[in-house]
Amino acid sequence: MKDVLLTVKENTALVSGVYKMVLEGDCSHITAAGQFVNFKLDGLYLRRPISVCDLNGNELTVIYKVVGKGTRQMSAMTKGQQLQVLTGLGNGYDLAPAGEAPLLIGGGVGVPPMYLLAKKLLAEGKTPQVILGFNTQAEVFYEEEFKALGCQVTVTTVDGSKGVKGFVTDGLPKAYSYFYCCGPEPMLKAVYRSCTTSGQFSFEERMGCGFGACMGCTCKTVTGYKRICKDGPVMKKEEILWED
Amino acid sequence: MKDVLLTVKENTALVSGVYKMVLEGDCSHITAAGQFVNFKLDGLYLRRPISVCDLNGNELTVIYKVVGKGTRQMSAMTKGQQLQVLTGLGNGYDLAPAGEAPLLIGGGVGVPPMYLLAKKLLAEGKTPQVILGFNTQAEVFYEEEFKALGCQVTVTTVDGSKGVKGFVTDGLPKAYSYFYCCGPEPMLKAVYRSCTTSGQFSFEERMGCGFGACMGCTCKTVTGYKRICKDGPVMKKEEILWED
Amino acid sequence: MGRLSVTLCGIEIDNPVIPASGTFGYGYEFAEIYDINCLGTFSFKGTTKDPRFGNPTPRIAECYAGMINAVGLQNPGVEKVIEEELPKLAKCFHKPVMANVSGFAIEDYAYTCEKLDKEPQVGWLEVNISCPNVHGGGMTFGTDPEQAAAVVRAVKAVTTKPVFVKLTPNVTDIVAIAKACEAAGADGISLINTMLGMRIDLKTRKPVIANTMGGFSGPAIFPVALRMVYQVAHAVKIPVIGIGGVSTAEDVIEMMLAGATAVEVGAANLVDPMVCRKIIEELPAVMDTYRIDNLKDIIGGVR
Amino acid sequence: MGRLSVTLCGIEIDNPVIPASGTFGYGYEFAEIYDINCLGTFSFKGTTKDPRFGNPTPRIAECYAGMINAVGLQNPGVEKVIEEELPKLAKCFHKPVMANVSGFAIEDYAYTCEKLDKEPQVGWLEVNISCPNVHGGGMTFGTDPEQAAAVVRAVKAVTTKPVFVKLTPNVTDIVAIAKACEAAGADGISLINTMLGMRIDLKTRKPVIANTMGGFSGPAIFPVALRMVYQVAHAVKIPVIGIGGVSTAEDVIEMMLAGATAVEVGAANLVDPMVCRKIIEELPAVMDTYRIDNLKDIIGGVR
Ligand SMILES: Cc1cc2nc3c(=O)[nH]c(=O)nc-3n(C[C@H](O)[C@H](O)[C@H](O)COP(=O)(O)OP(=O)(O)OC[C@H]3O[C@@H](n4cnc5c(N)ncnc54)[C@H](O)[C@@H]3O)c2cc1C
Ligand SMILES: Cc1cc2nc3c(=O)[nH]c(=O)nc-3n(C[C@H](O)[C@H](O)[C@H](O)COP(=O)(O)OP(=O)(O)OC[C@H]3O[C@@H](n4cnc5c(N)ncnc54)[C@H](O)[C@@H]3O)c2cc1C
Ligand SMILES: Cc1cc2nc3c(=O)[nH]c(=O)nc-3n(C[C@H](O)[C@H](O)[C@H](O)COP(=O)(O)O)c2cc1C
Ligand SMILES: Cc1cc2nc3c(=O)[nH]c(=O)nc-3n(C[C@H](O)[C@H](O)[C@H](O)COP(=O)(O)O)c2cc1C
Ligand code: FES
Ligand code: FES
Repeated sequence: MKDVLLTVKENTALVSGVYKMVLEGDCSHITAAGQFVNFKLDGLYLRRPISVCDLNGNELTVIYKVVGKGTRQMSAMTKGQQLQVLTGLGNGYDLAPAGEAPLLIGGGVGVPPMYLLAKKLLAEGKTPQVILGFNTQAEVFYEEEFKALGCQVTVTTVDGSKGVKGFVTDGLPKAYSYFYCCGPEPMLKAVYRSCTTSGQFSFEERMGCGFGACMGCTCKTVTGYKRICKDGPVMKKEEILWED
Repeated sequence: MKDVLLTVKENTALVSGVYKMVLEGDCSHITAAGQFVNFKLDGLYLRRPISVCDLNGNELTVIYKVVGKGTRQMSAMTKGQQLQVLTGLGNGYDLAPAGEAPLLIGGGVGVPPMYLLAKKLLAEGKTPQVILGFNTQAEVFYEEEFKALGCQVTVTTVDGSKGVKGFVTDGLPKAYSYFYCCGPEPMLKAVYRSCTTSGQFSFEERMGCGFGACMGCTCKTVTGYKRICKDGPVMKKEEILWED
Repeated sequence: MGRLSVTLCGIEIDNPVIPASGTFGYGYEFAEIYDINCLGTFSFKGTTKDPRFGNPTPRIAECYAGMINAVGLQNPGVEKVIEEELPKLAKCFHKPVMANVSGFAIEDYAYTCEKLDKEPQVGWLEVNISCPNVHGGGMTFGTDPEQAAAVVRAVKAVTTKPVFVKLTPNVTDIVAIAKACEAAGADGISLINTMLGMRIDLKTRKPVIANTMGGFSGPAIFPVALRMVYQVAHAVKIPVIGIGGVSTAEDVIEMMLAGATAVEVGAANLVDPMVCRKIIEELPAVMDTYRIDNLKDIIGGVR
Repeated sequence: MGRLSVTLCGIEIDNPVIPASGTFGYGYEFAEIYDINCLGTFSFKGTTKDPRFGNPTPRIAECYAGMINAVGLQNPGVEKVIEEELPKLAKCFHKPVMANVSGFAIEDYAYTCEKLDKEPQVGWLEVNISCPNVHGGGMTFGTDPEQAAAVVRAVKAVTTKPVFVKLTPNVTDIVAIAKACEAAGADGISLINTMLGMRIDLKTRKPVIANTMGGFSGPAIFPVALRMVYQVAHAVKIPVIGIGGVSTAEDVIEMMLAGATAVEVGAANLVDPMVCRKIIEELPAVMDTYRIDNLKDIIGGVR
């Protein structure tokens, strides 16, 4: 974990309401896919947690959806502006159990962390298969980017306007060695029920600190209480206790 | 009174800790020398009142001293930045009783409003005489600017490092038709005691609104309670009741 | 009626946005900059039996996300208000107005309310019980259910118009005070008044406020105000006006969801004199965003 | 001793900057990013007799200039704290630490304090009486002078170390509570704990906090905290620790001028994990600006 000043290099809309921001600076504390960073924004008291989407040396890419004040403020930022960012937060995905052909499942703004994960898995010689779930064609992003990595990509849309009609669980391949999943909670639950292998899920919660100090984000797991920000956001399928 | 968005054209240090800022935009509601404007600054709840120093059509000049958060923030602003400013506040100086050779007395950051006042008086064919009071030579500003207008200027410094040694009251000319005065309260009191003619004083107070709504700045005068922001900041010598 | 209108004790107002007492004078200062008839109504400057200069200056201190004021109820006294201020007000505002009343003894409240009750433009009385009771050892009327109720009874005995009681938040149990006021006959509850706060000037090492302490308000107090509105609205049957830090259309909606029938906007008027008009103008679009057809429908609508 | 050092009930600390309970865990999370031995001390996570999961999530809501938390005293219980947390703490922090204790019955407080009192690294006990009394109808211990005093007496009977009582600000008369604690034997007063606040999510129309309400803290509450510190410090003879919104070296000085012997920094640690170190580093320069030679000299120095 390190609090650093990053400079905006690029900040562009991918699709309506979803932006890609590339930042430059000391990213040395980011060590795994599935970690997140926490943005300090002017006039807002708490930081805003956003997942690492890509990392190239000093260059960090995040993808975020405008849902409120903070993300709206981020969307208005321009090249050259500086942001205070707490980097290298959370555990990130464990690559060890991936197997040969792991399945990466991302829904909406759960897609971004899958990108760095795919790169890391490819670097280890694995063959990641990717499912990207969206509501409708107009919301689809990063399909080409995953393809460019050499991944096999299935897009699902709830309204069927693109790819497979339905939820990510309607696009599951016949075979996969393991799975990694990030997206809204109903999606996580559906994947939990549908997937036949073991896997890892990434969770979200309202956070006070993002680095394990406040107990604001605790959840119950099979192995005891865990802080989503520090002991997570990635949890193994086997340790999850759904609350409701 | 009008709330307008002004653009910084220039923001430079005149002397250490004292800045001149030129702003461009709709200044149509500023009608008199001695009026002030009220700056909205990021992250600070209340606005910051600053006197009008000069006005040329769409161009407003203010001079301010860095004394706290707000003025520090202003000093860091650069050309092109925009500021929300409530313009045309306060009554301003009444030129009518000036006479032929009025005396303009400014101390420290009480100097700025005298500049537009001098210009207005010159435009009416008067011969303003100007006394500018400072602590020491290094703090002196705007002497040349007043001279360039064609005013006769006396500078006083408390330590005698420039001009007349002492207070503004040590630089009083033998004859003047009327006086206008702006500066720290002890100076106003000294002038009140020393001046032989009638005149006008400009006051400062911590303000909630700056436009007469909150009663935050009320003082007692001979003619009743007055709000410094709306019924002032300029008061006639005859109506003043000193508090202590 | 419009999708913004609400009814406050039988009087329908075009929208729930009400400038709060002490931040809007008697209206005419603001009428210079916009037509204040767009407001639901407004609560005029706290009026007392006798004229008051108020406290010495400085009366204002800045805080993070708010301010402290210690104006001390400067006002010309009820007679002058009726003679001079209300006629000026009537020229620029043509709707029922809310008469805010303060006092330092129960008889003061009754005296002032009785007079203002007779003024045709006064639609509601808003009785501010945050003042110290000079006959009761200086303890604030609004910190004791018994004393609060006594003020309400005295005022109700001499008035015909709806009476809102304005509560101070500086109490352990706001619900007990609100219930006591309801039982004593109050027609509505306004809350909150300012929180007691203080700042010290590091340069002079003196309190910024001449009077040492003062009333803290602005966005900083919104979560406390919202909580009290929620608690009180769920405990009483009379309408609640939500006050405290309201500065945006979103804040209005949040207060109404918590249980407010209308809201008052205080300190925000001082920083942005146009803020109430802006809020009213922005409300329809913000309502659309949150799928609210009619503001009446969301009062107390928190799940 | 240094110009920053102060004495807290006989224990000299290098500086008056103390991370507040609940925002600094048991220290080791922060020790990963800086050497926490630069701190005066710190108050560890509120510890109870039995282990507690705390409240359901969401436990956090953002506010203007602050936040609401409803963590609900999540902690592993005093036994585990002593067995597991204190040894980890001892590895990264080598000064006396402040043990923050909560409870829901008087016996709980006594039980937990008695255990922690025996731990050599514990320098002070800080007894948080903002919790509801399960045997007393759920009313918070800290809202009633009698109940507050009863907790203090029970704790003092079983401990040898200085006991600070941490007060809730959600009361009408903070001075009465503080005086009752002093009379009951408290060695110092910590104030304030969080203010009861609430936010509603406009999209879901539900309270943001699963538990509906929570504790509001951050810069927004500073003026209220400062006022209470001023009132209490002028009414009691025991030292006061000033808490509430402190985020900068200037805030520390303002709190000390109001009467605080030391200050705690809460929510600010969550937003900027380095903040306490920064404050300590900035203090000397800020003291120079305001011509303060020694922090000890300004305690209660407001004029
Ligand atoms: C570990 C983690 C990783 C995330 N990664 C991404 C990402 O890569 N891309 C992306 O678009 N979003 C991501 N989110 C969600 C993102 O944090 C929120 O959308 C964002 O904080 C909303 O801020 P706002 O000011 O726009 O919204 P507001 O609603 O105005 O925010 C108000 C408060 O609620 C919090 N909040 C609101 N929504 C969420 C949420 N879903 N999760 C946690 N806190 C929330 C905010 O942080 C803030 O404190 C992530 C969340 C977490 C916890
Ligand atoms: C009518 C009027 C005209 C002014 N004209 C000028 C000018 O032309 N040039 C100039 O340098 N200064 C002028 N001042 C003083 C200027 O307003 C303050 O220096 C400024 O507000 C300080 O803000 P800050 O954030 O830097 O200081 P801080 O001390 O951080 O401010 C804290 C609060 O105190 C208020 N405050 C602090 N000092 C003063 C003061 N002297 N008068 C009123 N409020 C104060 C601030 O507005 C703010 O609300 C004028 C003041 C008034 C009332
Ligand atoms: C400058 C000022 C003066 C006030 N005067 C009064 C008053 O006379 N009577 C009253 O009931 N409340 C008065 N108040 C309290 C406000 O009406 C309101 O209850 C409080 O400020 C909280 O709202 P806010 O956070 O929107 O400011 C005053 C507030 C301010 C800021
Ligand atoms: C996340 C969080 C958890 C807290 N937990 C405790 C606690 O366990 N015990 C306690 O006495 N105070 C607790 N507090 C209160 C703080 O110690 C402090 O009194 C309060 O937050 C005011 O300070 P601040 O404004 O600097 O945050 C907690 C505060 C926060 C924000
Ligand atoms: S957000 Fe603070 S512990 Fe997770
Ligand atoms: S500052 Fe509000 S009336 Fe003058």
